[in-house]
Amino acid sequence: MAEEETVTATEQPSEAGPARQRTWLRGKNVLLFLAVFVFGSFIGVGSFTFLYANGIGYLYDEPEGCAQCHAMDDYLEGYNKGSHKDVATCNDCHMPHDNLAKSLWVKADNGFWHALKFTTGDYPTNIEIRESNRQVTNEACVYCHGDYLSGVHEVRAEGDELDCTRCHETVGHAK
Amino acid sequence: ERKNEAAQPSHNVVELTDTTYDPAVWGQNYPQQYETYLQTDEMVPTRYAGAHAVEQEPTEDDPRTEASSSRLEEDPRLEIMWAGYPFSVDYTHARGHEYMLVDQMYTQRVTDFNQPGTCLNCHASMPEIYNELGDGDMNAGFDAVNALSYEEAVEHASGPIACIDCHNPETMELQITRPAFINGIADLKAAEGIEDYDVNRDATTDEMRSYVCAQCHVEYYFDGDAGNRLTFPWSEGIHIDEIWEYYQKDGHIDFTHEITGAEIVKAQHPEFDLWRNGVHADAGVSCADCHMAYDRAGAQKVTDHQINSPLLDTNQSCGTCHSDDSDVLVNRVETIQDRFIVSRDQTFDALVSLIYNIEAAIEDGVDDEAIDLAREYQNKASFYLDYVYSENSYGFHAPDYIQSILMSSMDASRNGELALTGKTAEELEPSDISQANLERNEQRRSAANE
Amino acid sequence: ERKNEAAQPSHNVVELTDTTYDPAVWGQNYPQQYETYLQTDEMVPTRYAGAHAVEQEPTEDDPRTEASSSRLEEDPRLEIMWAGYPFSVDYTHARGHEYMLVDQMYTQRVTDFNQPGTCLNCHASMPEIYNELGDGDMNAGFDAVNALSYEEAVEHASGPIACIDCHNPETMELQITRPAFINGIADLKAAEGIEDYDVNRDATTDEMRSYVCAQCHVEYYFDGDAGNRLTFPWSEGIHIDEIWEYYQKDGHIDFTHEITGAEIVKAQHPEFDLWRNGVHADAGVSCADCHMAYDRAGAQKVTDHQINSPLLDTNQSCGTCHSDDSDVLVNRVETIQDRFIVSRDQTFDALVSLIYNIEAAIEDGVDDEAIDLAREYQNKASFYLDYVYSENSYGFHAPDYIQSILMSSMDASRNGELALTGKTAEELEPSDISQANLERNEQRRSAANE
Ligand code: HEC
Ligand code: HEC
Ligand code: HEC
Ligand code: HEC
Ligand code: HEC
Ligand code: HEC
Ligand code: HEC
Ligand code: HEC
Ligand code: HEC
Ligand code: HEC
Ligand code: HEC
Ligand code: HEC
Ligand code: HEC
Ligand code: HEC
Ligand SMILES: [Ca+2]
Ligand SMILES: [Ca+2]
Repeated sequence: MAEEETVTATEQPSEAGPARQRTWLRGKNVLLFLAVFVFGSFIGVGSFTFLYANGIGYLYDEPEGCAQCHAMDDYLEGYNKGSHKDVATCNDCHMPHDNLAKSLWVKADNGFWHALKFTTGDYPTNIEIRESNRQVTNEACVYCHGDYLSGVHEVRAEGDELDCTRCHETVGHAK
Repeated sequence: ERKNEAAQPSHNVVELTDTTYDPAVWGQNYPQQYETYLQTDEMVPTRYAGAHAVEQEPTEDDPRTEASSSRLEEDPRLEIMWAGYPFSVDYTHARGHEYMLVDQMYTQRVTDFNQPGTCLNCHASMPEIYNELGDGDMNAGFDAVNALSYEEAVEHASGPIACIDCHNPETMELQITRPAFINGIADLKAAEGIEDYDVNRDATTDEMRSYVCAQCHVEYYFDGDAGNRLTFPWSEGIHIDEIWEYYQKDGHIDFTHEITGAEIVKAQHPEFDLWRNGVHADAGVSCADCHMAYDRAGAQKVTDHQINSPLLDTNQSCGTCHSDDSDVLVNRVETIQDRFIVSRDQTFDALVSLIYNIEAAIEDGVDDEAIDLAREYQNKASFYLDYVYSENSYGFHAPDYIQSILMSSMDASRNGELALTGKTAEELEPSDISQANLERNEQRRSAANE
Repeated sequence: ERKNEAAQPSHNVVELTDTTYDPAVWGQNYPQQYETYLQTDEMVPTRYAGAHAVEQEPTEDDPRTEASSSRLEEDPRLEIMWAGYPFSVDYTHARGHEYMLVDQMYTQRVTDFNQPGTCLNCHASMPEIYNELGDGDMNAGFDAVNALSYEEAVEHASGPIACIDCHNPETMELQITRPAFINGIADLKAAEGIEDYDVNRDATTDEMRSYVCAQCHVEYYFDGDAGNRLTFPWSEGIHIDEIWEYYQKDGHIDFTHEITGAEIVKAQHPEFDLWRNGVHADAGVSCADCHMAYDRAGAQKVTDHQINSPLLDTNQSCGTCHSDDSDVLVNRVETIQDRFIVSRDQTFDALVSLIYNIEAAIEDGVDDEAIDLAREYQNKASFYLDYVYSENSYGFHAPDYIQSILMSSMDASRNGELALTGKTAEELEPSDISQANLERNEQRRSAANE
């Protein structure tokens, strides 16, 4: 795994995309782990769950890693029925692609909240994505499909990009 | 290895058989479902529905200290629509299943009037009663209950709907326990071209998720020629025009209107009937999807057996399909409901006007032919309005269909008024264009059914 | 830094400026959009809409060899509703944008009647004309066009809607080019509590995806006091009751009815107005989402500029949001449309009845007060019916809202008939309960707007 090439933020996904895209950020896993771990350690409960739930798995890109928490089961199930099962991992859609610091922060932030809420059970039956995370996902779509959409985006002002999920809400997770 | 297999409740504390009537016993195997089942006694109001608790002095006739709010007080026009019929005396908002038996026992519609045992079919756990009165034969038990007086029948009732009313005790699969629905759905399927439909054999579980409710949440009547047999008027189809056609052919009426002398058919809670004509049903969304949505109980998802208004928790009830915020969803429903209320009110004012104008015309000695024609229109206007008034979603289960039903009621009221001015039935028929369009629709509908 | 700059199709074959009026020139930069734009001349019918081509003998007055089918022949009741108004002479089904100018030039509503230049605002590419007549000042150009006769104005027209009517030539961003909409939407926003709204500055692109259409697909009138200025009646709000209130306050009328003498307001194609009250608008689904759905063109995603009925390719127009089969989707739309037709027909028959009964009452010498009251009801019934009749989705854009509008029309017809029997306006008012419910709704609506 580790020897596979890392796709950097400036590269385009290639034709052979799927296999390679799976591996983006792989090289930074150790760093990530540390960041999240340190963050989580400040909060006892969070880090307890983090370890209990095999926190290290959280940092890997295998979708099964996310679904160690039964809270994520439905989304893994939807993902497995969805159109991106073979071309993108959870992190491809739910982590920023543009810069490392931001992705560390998003990961730590999410990791922390997920763990805390999971432990306390204080989350809704149908999880609702936060606006900030939805933005991250929208940018992920554009990251991979930018070429295809360049003509469409060209006629829009900066910061007024298409909201992909308005029409493609179910690409990641079929219902 | 997944974490969620950890804490499965054990399902075999007790063995369940087809004579395990007591839900508390089932609750030992299925504590989560039982616990929420018991919560159907909670009363929480929404803008239009839910349940509004009203305290009351217990009397000998009615020992309840808390009842559901009165719909007659809320809208006294109902007393005019139903003048001469028990409903004009007592009619409350629906509340949870826990109350179904007591609310029936103590309604003035029962305490002040003679009712047949037929009433019980939808207000008590019936498998035990059918078994007992029919000696193990459900259909015989059904006939027997219908033949009793309400007072005799209710003696046999041990409580409201129980697990065994919806579940097969051996397999826990959903099952239909009410002959009226078994017959009704077979009639409906036959009208749609499917012969010999046996619901317990032929229905999918997804269909069952609505059918178990449709045993009770439907328009019905008591067939006097068949010993007050509980009957669903579906053999022409389940569109209101088809139900109306059924009653016209059958000649069934429920009461004679006190003010006008018109013969009236009463409609009751057609939740299933309306839902089935809506877009949710078309998309396969069942009653249980919204009213018994899965709840997360620790590591598990369980079906929420606290059946109530889905607006009390839209994340749970709608969120599986609609990712919108709760505010947005509630607002969407209330917009539909508010619009429904405006149209319903226009229709109702029209019916009330017709009723008083018929009364005046009788006093003024207008000729019988005109009066009789107006009365026929009153019956139609009343049934169509009642059909959506007594349905409990306030327009939500099928928004545009429900509006179109109100339109037909309004049209009948308008024609009734014109009949009083001397127009004949022929003059009041739909125009040729309208009739041609109706035929065109009919063709598409029957083509779609094939 | 964005990824999408990589493989741009070359967009700079020619430079576009604010005087590049000819779409063929734009087409050199954007061949795919241009090609589909030209295809708006195709005519394909759907069950109700689309476009039905009819061959005809060219005459001097009307050189077209092919026209769109007549709505008057399809439904002669229209001639009764509009008796005395040009629409009763010629009214066809809408067809593609390519025809907008010729269809206006050769309609008998223009060839047989005097029309103001105002008509042109929605039937030709206007930026060139405004520039020319206003010396570069759009608003001056607008006033100038409105002040001309149609014959004078049309001399300036070079063709139907072009790229520059919707796009800023420098940035290609969507832009509003019609003063009537700039004013109208500012009025509407003000009614909703937003002051100084400047649509070209304040709207998001997602909003623009509907606003560009709303420049034309709206209810409008010509303000006679302001030199026949094209005006959208939105300063009370965009619910039909608010539009009606606007016209009542303003006193605007379009014609005097030939049969009854009633003063009538005419409604025209309020697609935007109805859409805005529907669930799709509430969910942020724009006109372009359905009528200009994205298409694949080689390695690029492009907006389909062949604006037509979405039912011709539901997979493209509905499919990304609704995963259902095309059959299912078309059936869902047609179910809504068929229901609409039934209600529309009931309403229409009622209006026709009222018109002839007023005529008869005049002949019978019924007193003026009663006749005048009935005429007022006729105006309301006519406007509400016309509003949804002349809207072109046959009930789809907002199914239950549209039904509720028909209900108000029907209610007015019914009241008109009662007025003829001597009932006073007071006696015909909504009941106290209805009024209380209306106020309750009003409160929720205004709370939601805050
Ligand atoms: C420790 C258990 C756990 C793990 C591991 C986990 N999640 Fe979650 N996740 C949760 C819980 C609990 C929530 C609900 C949080 C809430 O509603 O506030 C959630 C919510 C989310 C949300 C939406 C919430 C938001 O704030 O926007 C996303 C997206 C998500 N998870 C993605 C992932 C991805 C991707 C992974 C793997 C990299 C993952 N999760 C791993 C428990 C977990
Ligand atoms: C192709 C992109 C894509 C992939 C891959 C993907 N997701 Fe998502 N995810 C989305 C989108 C888009 C949304 C927001 C949907 C919406 O707007 O409701 C979302 C939302 C979520 C949510 C919040 C629930 C909700 O509906 O708002 C969770 C939790 C989540 N994803 C978890 C995961 C997990 C776990 C995986 C991997 C098993 C995964 N996702 C893979 C695109 C993706
Ligand atoms: C890691 C890269 C990647 C990300 C992130 C990604 N996609 Fe894709 N997507 C692909 C690939 C690869 C395909 C299949 C090949 C193709 O058609 O380009 C695909 C296919 C699609 C398709 C066509 C198949 C279908 O489901 O109809 C759509 C639509 C789509 N993506 C939308 C999205 C949206 C919306 C998002 C964000 C929520 C997204 N994608 C995120 C790589 C990605
Ligand atoms: C207004 C609705 C809408 C929005 C917003 C939207 N799309 Fe699409 N998308 C469509 C439609 C419609 C198609 C199908 C076009 C076709 O092939 O006919 C499509 C197709 C696609 C495809 C697949 C093309 C193919 O045939 O393989 C991809 C990939 C895609 N969209 C990505 C995106 C991304 C990324 C975004 C956000 C930046 C986005 N879309 C926003 C409507 C939308
Ligand atoms: C798509 C969701 C949905 C489906 C499917 C659905 N309902 Fe409802 N139902 C609602 C909503 C929303 C209300 C309005 C609740 C309110 O106003 O508080 C409602 C109201 C009701 C009420 C009145 C509730 C009360 O609090 O008094 C009953 C009874 C009911 N539904 C029964 C049924 C039955 C039986 C079925 C199936 C035949 C069904 N519903 C299908 C959403 C649904
Ligand atoms: C086909 C099933 C069915 C039959 C038969 C039936 N009910 Fe009900 N009943 C219901 C349902 C479903 C509700 C809840 C919905 C509602 O309140 O409209 C209800 C509600 C009620 C309520 C509470 C609300 C109200 O109407 O005041 C009373 C009291 C009641 N029924 C009495 C009776 C009586 C008396 C009879 C016999 C004359 C009867 N029921 C027959 C199904 C039935
Ligand atoms: C009004 C009908 C009704 C009644 C009464 C009822 N149930 Fe259910 N029950 C359902 C429906 C509907 C489902 C969903 C079945 C499915 O989709 O497979 C269900 C599912 C279940 C399940 C399967 C697990 C789950 O949570 O989905 C169990 C166990 C269960 N019920 C137990 C009970 C028990 C115990 C009682 C009595 C205390 C009871 N039920 C009363 C309708 C009912
Ligand atoms: C045996 C008959 C019967 C069956 C089966 C039945 N109901 Fe009911 N239901 C009733 C009666 C009777 C009431 C009214 C009780 C009262 O008001 O006392 C009621 C009330 C309700 C209410 C109002 C609850 C409230 O809090 O206001 C809802 C919602 C409802 N039922 C939905 C359903 C659904 C969904 C199903 C199927 C899963 C179902 N019912 C099955 C008879 C039944
Ligand atoms: C199991 C899926 C599912 C559930 C649960 C569900 N819906 Fe829907 N809803 C749909 C589908 C499918 C449609 C039809 C349009 C479409 O295809 O998106 C729809 C349409 C609608 C519409 C527009 C149509 C109409 O009838 O007005 C509204 C409003 C709506 N839903 C609200 C709700 C609310 C409120 C709830 C919860 C009480 C709910 N839905 C529960 C799937 C669902
Ligand atoms: C959710 C999809 C959707 C949206 C959004 C939508 N429409 Fe439509 N529209 C339709 C459908 C479906 C029809 C019916 C077409 C038919 O019957 O062939 C239609 C019909 C029409 C027609 C008549 C077409 C014809 O063939 O004569 C016009 C004009 C129109 N729409 C304009 C608009 C405008 C302007 C907007 C925005 C203000 C809009 N539509 C928004 C789906 C939509
Ligand atoms: C506010 C914009 C607007 C104005 C002003 C306008 N139209 Fe139109 N017109 C439209 C739209 C949009 C359609 C297509 C929808 C339809 O046919 O209902 C249309 C359709 C037509 C058609 C083809 C269908 C039909 O009605 O027979 C004719 C002819 C026509 N207009 C003539 C005129 C004339 C003459 C005037 C001036 C008296 C005029 N228009 C003013 C927007 C406008
Ligand atoms: C400049 C005025 C104007 C604008 C802007 C405009 N339209 Fe039209 N539209 C018309 C007229 C006029 C017609 C009727 C042409 C005729 O019948 O000759 C028409 C016809 C149509 C039709 C019927 C096509 C058919 O094949 O039957 C549709 C659909 C439509 N418009 C949708 C839209 C949408 C969507 C937009 C915005 C993206 C839009 N229009 C913008 C004036 C306009
Ligand atoms: C009736 C209005 C209208 C007219 C006329 C029109 N467009 Fe568009 N155009 C749109 C809309 C709406 C979009 C989508 C914009 C968005 O969402 O960013 C669009 C998008 C575009 C785009 C961006 C790429 C894409 O395909 O989405 C180009 C390029 C374009 N149009 C070129 C043209 C050209 C060239 C013409 C004339 C031949 C033209 N347009 C005429 C409404 C129009
Ligand atoms: C950009 C997304 C989108 C597009 C495109 C779209 N819809 Fe919808 N549609 C929705 C949403 C959102 C709802 C509201 C219910 C919900 O949340 O699912 C809805 C509701 C509906 C409903 C039920 C509500 C009603 O008004 O009756 C029907 C029917 C429907 N759509 C049909 C269509 C058809 C047909 C098309 C294409 C002509 C279409 N839709 C295009 C998103 C869309
Ligand atoms: Ca009945
Ligand atoms: Ca007008």
